[in-house]
Amino acid sequence: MKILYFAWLRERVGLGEEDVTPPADIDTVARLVAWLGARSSGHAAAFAPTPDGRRLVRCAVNQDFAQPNSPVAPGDEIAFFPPVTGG
Amino acid sequence: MKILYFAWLRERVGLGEEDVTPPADIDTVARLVAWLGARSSGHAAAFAPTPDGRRLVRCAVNQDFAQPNSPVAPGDEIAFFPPVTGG
Amino acid sequence: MATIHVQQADFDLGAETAALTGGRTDIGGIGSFIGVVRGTAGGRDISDMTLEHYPGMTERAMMSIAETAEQRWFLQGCTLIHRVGLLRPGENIVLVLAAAPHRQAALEATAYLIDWLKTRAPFWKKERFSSGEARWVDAREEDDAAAARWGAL
Amino acid sequence: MATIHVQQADFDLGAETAALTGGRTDIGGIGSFIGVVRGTAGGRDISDMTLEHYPGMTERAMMSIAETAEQRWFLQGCTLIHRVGLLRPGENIVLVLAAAPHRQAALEATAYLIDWLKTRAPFWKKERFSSGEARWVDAREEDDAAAARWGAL
Repeated sequence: MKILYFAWLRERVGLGEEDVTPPADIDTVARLVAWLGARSSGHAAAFAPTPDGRRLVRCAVNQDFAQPNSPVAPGDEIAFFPPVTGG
Repeated sequence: MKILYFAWLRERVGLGEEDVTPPADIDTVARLVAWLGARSSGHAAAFAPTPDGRRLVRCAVNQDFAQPNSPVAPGDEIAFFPPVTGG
Repeated sequence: MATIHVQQADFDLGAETAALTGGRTDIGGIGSFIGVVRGTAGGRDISDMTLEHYPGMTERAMMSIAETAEQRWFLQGCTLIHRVGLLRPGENIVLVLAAAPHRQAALEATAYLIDWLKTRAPFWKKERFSSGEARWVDAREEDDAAAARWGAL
Repeated sequence: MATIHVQQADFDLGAETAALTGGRTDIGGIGSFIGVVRGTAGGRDISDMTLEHYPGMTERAMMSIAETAEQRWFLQGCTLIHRVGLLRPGENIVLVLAAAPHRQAALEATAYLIDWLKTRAPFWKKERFSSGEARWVDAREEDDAAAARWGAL
């Protein structure tokens, strides 16, 4: 599974990209977030909710926007990033 | 009084501009239209209503849009034209 | 801050935009609209079009509406250029540019200015068909409806 | 017919407009929007801004939304150019162009495309203040509201 990080997630994790092989029961975006958050203090900081409990991180699976319950599988390209601010 | 004609009104009247001195009781746009319409068959054709009774002619007095009851006076610049079609 | 031109010559979109924004760093967005002569009307081919206007009233009215838009949307400037004379299909007719701190003001002001130009500026179009026949273009009721959504003009 | 570019270099508004319309005589109007880097944010001076994006997803998503707009408003073409990398105040960030037979379609599609780019295209801005401090720009709720008026994106 190829994981990409953008903007302040990239800075907090300390990586733009990593290849990971989570256990087979890590089969949704939400489970993957929990699993990735345990990899390092940087990962934990990147995925932590705000003090007021808002979910700041957005996700795309294979370059389409995804939700917490969206499925993930080996071979997927999964990106995490803040709400977009282009334009 | 300086009278200006534009677009198909100019073509029907046969003039782009004329100086006229109507009687003193010609003191509104509506009265001026009636008075001008009697000047020639071209004027009559220009100011005639359509078969379905719509008023096709628009008017500006001193370069501001005017209504049938708007006042007109000696020295005014009064323009007649169809609904605008620019842009 | 408004730039108003009534001219036979074509305009240069890049140059007009640069002139509007030149060197400023407070503008966030520039909206624009360009109107172009279409090659057909009612299914018939058009060979050319002649734009007539009311010199004096046109410029005065365009300046007035530009200032109204600048105040209503807090524009940092706007540009209105309307061509007159003989124009062929594919040629530009009109340019509206509006600069504002944010995009919604810029885009709304652009729509307002072109709606207004279509319904209140003293210009008239005469189309000539490839058959040689010519006719003055009728005003469109949709244009009045589009202008009316902005309230009293 | 859509033209999509993600690039560091500036764009040329006149050249892009000419490329969109070049030689056609069925276009009645071209709407456009240019977004520009402002020199202040929250009252503080900005020295520059860095635009990051998600290569691959960006172009794919931009092409998809351009095709959606072309179908919804019967556009004759549209152009989306978004710059990335280091940009200074006064520099262009983004260009949207939409060509249609009539002005309302061109202007609505322009507004739709820039609203979409602001809320769904994977770009992120990092501002650097004249103090040297830098921060990632927060998403604006007004942008989500502006995008929501078009229905499901």
